[in-house]
Amino acid sequence: MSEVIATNQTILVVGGGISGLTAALEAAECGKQVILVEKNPSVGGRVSQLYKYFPKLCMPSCGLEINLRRLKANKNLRLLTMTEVTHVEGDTGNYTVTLKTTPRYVNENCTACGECAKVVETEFASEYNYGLGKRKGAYLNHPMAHPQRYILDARIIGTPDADKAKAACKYDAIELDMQPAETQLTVGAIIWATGWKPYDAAKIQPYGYDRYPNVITSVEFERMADPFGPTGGKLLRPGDGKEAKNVAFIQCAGSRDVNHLAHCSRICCMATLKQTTYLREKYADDFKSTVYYIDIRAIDRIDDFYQRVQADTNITFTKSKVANITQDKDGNPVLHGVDTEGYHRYSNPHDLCVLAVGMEPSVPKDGFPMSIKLNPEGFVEQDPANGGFFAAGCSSDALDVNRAVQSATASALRAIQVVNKVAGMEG
Amino acid sequence: MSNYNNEMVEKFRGNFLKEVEANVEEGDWVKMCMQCGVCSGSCPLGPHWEHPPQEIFMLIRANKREEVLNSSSMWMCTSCYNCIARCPRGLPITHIMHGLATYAKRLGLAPKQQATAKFAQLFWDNLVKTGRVNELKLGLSLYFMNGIGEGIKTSLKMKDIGLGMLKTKRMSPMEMLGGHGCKDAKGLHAILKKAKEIEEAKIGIHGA
Amino acid sequence: MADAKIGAYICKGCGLGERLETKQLVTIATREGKAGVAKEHDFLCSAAGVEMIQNDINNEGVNRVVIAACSRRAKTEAFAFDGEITLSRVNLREGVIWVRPDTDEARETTEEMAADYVRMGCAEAKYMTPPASAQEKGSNNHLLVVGGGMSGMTAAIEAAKAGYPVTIVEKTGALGGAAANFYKRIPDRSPYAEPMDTGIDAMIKTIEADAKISVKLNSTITKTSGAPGSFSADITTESGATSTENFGAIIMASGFKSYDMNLLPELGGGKSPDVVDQMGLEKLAKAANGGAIKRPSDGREIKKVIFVQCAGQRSEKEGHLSYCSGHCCSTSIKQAMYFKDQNPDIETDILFTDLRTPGAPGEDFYRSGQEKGITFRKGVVSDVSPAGGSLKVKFKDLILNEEISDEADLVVLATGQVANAGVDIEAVKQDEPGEWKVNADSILNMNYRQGKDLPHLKHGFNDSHFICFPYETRRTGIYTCGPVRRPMDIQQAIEDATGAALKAIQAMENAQLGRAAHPRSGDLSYPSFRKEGCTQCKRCTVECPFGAIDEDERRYPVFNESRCRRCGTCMGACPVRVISFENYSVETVGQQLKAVDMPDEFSEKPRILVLACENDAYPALDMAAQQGMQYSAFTRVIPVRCLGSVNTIWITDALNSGYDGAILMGCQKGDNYQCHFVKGSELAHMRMSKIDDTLKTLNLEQERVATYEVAITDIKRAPQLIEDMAATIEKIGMSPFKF
Amino acid sequence: MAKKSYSFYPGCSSQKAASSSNYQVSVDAMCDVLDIELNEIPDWNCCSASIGYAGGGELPRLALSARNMALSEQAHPGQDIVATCAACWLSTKETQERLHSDKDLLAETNTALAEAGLKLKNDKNVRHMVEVLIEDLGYDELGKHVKKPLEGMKIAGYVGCQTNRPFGIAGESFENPMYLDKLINTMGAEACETYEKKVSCCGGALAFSEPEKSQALIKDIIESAYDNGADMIVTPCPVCQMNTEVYQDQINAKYGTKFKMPVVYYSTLMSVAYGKNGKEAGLNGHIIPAKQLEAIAGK
Repeated sequence: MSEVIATNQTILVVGGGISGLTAALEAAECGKQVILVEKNPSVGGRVSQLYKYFPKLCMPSCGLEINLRRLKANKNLRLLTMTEVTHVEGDTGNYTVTLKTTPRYVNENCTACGECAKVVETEFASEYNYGLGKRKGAYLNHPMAHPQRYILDARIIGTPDADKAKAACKYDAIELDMQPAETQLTVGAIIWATGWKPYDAAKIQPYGYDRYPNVITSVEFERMADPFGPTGGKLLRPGDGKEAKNVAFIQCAGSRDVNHLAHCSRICCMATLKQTTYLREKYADDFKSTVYYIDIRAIDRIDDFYQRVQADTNITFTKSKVANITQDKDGNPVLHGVDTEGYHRYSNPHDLCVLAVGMEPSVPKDGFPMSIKLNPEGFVEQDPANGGFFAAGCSSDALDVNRAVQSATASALRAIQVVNKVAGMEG
Repeated sequence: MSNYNNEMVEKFRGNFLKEVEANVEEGDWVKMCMQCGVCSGSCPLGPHWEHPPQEIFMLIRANKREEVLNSSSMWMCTSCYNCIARCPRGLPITHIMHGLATYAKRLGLAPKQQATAKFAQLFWDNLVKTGRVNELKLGLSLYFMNGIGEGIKTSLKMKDIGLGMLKTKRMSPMEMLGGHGCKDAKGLHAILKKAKEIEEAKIGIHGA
Repeated sequence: MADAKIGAYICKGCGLGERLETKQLVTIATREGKAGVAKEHDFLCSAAGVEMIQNDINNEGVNRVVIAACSRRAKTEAFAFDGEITLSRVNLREGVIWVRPDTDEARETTEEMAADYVRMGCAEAKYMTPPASAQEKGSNNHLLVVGGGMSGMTAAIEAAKAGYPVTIVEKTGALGGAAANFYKRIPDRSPYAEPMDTGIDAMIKTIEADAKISVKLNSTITKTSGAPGSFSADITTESGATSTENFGAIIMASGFKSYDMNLLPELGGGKSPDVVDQMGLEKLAKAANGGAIKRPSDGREIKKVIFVQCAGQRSEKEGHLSYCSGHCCSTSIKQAMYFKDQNPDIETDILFTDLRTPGAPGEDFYRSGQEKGITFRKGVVSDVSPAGGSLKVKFKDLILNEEISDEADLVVLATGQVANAGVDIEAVKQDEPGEWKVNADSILNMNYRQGKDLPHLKHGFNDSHFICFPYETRRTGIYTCGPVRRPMDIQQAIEDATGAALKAIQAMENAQLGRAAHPRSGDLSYPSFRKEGCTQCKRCTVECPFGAIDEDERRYPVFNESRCRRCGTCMGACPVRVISFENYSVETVGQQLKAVDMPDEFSEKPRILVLACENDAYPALDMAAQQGMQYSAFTRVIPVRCLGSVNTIWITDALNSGYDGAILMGCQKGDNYQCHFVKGSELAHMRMSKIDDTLKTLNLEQERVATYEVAITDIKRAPQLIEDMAATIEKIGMSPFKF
Repeated sequence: MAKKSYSFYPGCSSQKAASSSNYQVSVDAMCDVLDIELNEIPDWNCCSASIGYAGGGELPRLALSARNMALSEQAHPGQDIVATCAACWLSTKETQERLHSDKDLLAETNTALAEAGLKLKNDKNVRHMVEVLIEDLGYDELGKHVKKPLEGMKIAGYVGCQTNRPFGIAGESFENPMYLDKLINTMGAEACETYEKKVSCCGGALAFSEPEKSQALIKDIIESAYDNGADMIVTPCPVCQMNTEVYQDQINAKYGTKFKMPVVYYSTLMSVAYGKNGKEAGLNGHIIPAKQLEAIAGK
């Protein structure tokens, strides 16, 4: 890694998802010096794992392409992947930050020609596909991965696979002896955009995610719908590979539940509405879907989208928190509960059951590199006590993409206020 | 006790929720229900509930006093605790159901001939007598709780089980005479009497 | 400026060396491409390769760099050279060897493909000049904020905090806006349990104390002209006195009006003073100031309040709002708390269909409401009417599945927010140049050719069309925030206003450097136009998606570079081709397609021209190559900034010079358009529908020209479309227009 | 391992000639092997289970358990209270928690206890025997004592309700607790991993007042054991044991089934595996004899 230059007029952005990317780009395009660190091999975060956005049903990669172009073109912005913030000291306008970079085993020489992946044999569960399907031990997460540079899975280092990869590379891009590196930087402000992770569905015991193969999560379903996902865009039941044409969606899977996440994750209702449209996209009229919900939270102008989906006679909405799931002899998840609108009991078999899992902050309450004011749900509060540390996107609350980007843009200004003060630029 | 009922109607006129919060075990929680229905779907005897728990909570908030208190629903609770385990708002539903049932009984509004209501009373009386349950007497009193005729029938129906229990020494005729019990039954009775007084004073039952 | 000198650099890495006669390509670059310097390199993107090129720039006077290697989307940072140069990327990897089989049969056509691309790269280079950035750069960094409510005040305070001077123009006599009438606001801090102070007074104090912020009350904007960095605004007071001031950027925070509850007589709107909307209740609560809220009709104490959610909202009924205003559920909870906190015995029922309290704050606040004893009922209200001194509320309880008739002393209707977004420029006819007049309903009174206010998106709101780019305005340098953009509560408005302030600041910084705002961030090129030649057809002024081009009295276009987003729609529109950018013009593309070596009619080597949108179709083709997909070797792809920039002359030229087919690939059009230049794809489809005449006159088959909507995810489909065209040509035969 | 001592609350049904007296017998045998000392709470009283509510009300009910805890505090300071009966454990533990979280309630309870000269500090843990086995000894230790592995036996672990909810065993889930299966496997038998009625309700006390409704539940519990190829059911709860065993004939009569499924306690299982004879293991206390166990115990 070549020398990183930073001063207390530099803005550090932590997390390269859509919020972090946005915050970094907006600040850099205001002429500020920005360092963007991402712990994964490439930027893009969760949205790069989405097939479509609600309610427009447009492709996230479209916006990602624009942001990547902005990123490549901007000389004020320095991107450090596979890097995490381990420690922060100091105060507003003058932080000393410790960064830890884990080895990628592939250097800047990489041309993404893909020869290494051809020769490496070991395969691992694909993180990008939430464990559905496999990837090589030398890989690029997806066609738009940026930096467009391969990575060697640490687990093949020291195996013959690693040597094969090195031998296959014509450009000295592979460095098997790459070591973890620690760097210290001075920065003026920190934008924290570490985002969210899907709530662990196995903890929602009545739904048997850990027991029934045909109970999956919404993020897994999203990957399945993607033509370049693990199933080539087919909606297949993991249990037996059968096409899923009668799909149940369970809302608030982990959210709005004091036993799991006390908060409402905001996006799940919309995500489910979006995912019901995938069924129509794939099967035309040959499908059925039931959405089990407590309240459908299709906030503001997005409510149109809800009305559109409601008009689809193949889709039923049942106001009920599903009590539990059992599995019948055909491997169908059977959902048991009571429709609370007028008290009707049901025991409905479905081909597939999708749990609309909640948003949990990626970083646990005790995982912050400095002491930060959090709310009980673990999201960063906008509080003067946090000084020059500003949350962007889903580290501040459960937000949809649109609001996350707004939040990121706002946090960019807050950070700029700090470094401008440092630069004595006011007046 | 129906004068107790009148007093309560008088006292909480038109606000059943407040009445429940004041007089029913864990009644404070009723307002926290968000009508998800997970309790109703989780109940083993669910299909036998005229009004499932979540609906009962709504009825309470809708001031449907008689509809709730006259209902046999709460008496269907088997105390399996599924509802408590799954409720996303952490309501102690089992206890609220017990509380509502008890309250209905105190008001004299519980359904007449409600089997579980009767059995619960028999059980209590049985255990209070000596401080420990006398299963034989409890069993018999249970069979005969609906009168002699009924009792004979039930006993006959249950006789095989009875014999089985006898054979395996899990039941003994000796129990008819005294049987097990606490030595300090007197002290226990005093305790229970006091506890009853305190509780009834709290919820406005007097001269009981 | 120094003479143009082309340096062409051919990479041999990534298999290019093995698959292609790179020596040959060097020769082509020198002989045909007229490259002053032409070199091959084993590994061009390596430090050594890049240094080689930089040296030629520094020492050999190379100022038109042609990189024949991988796609322009790859190794972008490596090939970022210093110096006044232009850069052409010849895509030999993703564009040639990765989409062709490595076989002896394929070798010849693959070589030809590569050779053509090198010719094209040199041709482009020859006609490009390094962008010098706009001549007139606005350097004003003073922010104008229109609207002194919560959003406007926030934008002003935040911008000032970053060091920028701000002027707030507020049409009423005081700052504070709608929120000034609020008793309290929804909490923004955990435990999110109690209504909190609105903070309006504190903000007003801050503004009064801040030397950087000046406030003009009782004032409106009667004219807005200019561009980012050099806006000019007429600020007129009630008395009619007008002052003209200059600004660098504008934030429009004109807020909302509450939906008129008199339009809801079935819910008692206007039928009794005891039926109020949420704003009405705020006024009552503010007046009571913590004391008991009395009934408006007779001042009697209130024992029961019913809140009706979604009043005239989320409804398809004529005159109702079809959308949800987002904040009303939390607002009703807050307002019910006004009663509960003052006297817990007051009954407060909230009748809702979906309770919408999202996020951590929302759900906590909902629980807090329940703890305070607010009753929530899922129900649909059918009628509210005065009856015997109180109000009768009829509704269906959806849980108990029962028609209920209830009584209340006060009914609060949760009506929606209606954007205060000025005039709908789609609806009103624009004044002709020279006859421009102030419109009292307009917020900004822009003198733009395309209308006085910002375009509305949906339901009359000034929102952005894009999910990933909530601030992608269609009037560069002018940003909206707060409820004028989307229905929202105070917390969201504050966040939104802060974001808008940043974009405004960014617009001013960009303007000073002559830099484009995104999607072509940092682009220094700008449209120039030859006035002689112009026929005043007005297409450019009408079609510019960003209203960047005005007209003078004689109908000549007046370009406002800083408003321009460099999409080239004007260039595509111009029938006489007098509009161009330094590095992107009718020539830079036209000469590329002409540079192609055109085999004769009997060679059975057709040529297919593909003009692909640089943001979606071109990346899709790149990724297809990455995935190992293949398409016809007769394809010649040219990326374009936007399909809107495609001038029909390119197609005509292509057909005339013997191309057998032409494909245009742009983004999705229509209401749900994905084109980041709004109408580019739309316009292209329209223009191409007219190409049929040209085809007829040349008497060529219509199938030879096809226009498609291609998404960036059409990685399989994009190559297929090319294959389809190849098949079509097989069927209908070669073009006779080979020379 | 050193002897472990606990303050023991046996409960009514475990008494001599009571419905789960054989449970007590097997527990004694098991504890003997594991060197666990159970000190019976002197003069303990009934906990009123969960059905007592409608007779007693809240405070009297709490008072019952409070008395037992107070007596335990007097007689066995420093020793955890251990119960073998699910209902006893639940009522006592619930009381312990309620009085812990509600100081007023504790005060009122003590006012009542004072009538018999008792006082409750409420500073004890209330635990189920299974917790003791798993947490204080652990599966390894429990395995060490196996003399006669219960090979070739397929057993459905029926956890039921009250040993499982609302408290349950630490680290186990409400919906699919594994400890009973682990115990079964530890004894050398094979647990029916897919036994989905594991935590279904048998009707509890309502087996008396609502026999038809309850027996419908019981039927499913036994049926599923058969479907999963179980030779017998094992349970930690006297009410579960009683309900699932004694009504099988009535169920057969009503539903035309041919149930004859032995239902034993985990302690029965363990005693046999630990080499105790049939009598010590309380096998003679089963209406439906567990022949396979008898065979092993007989060896």
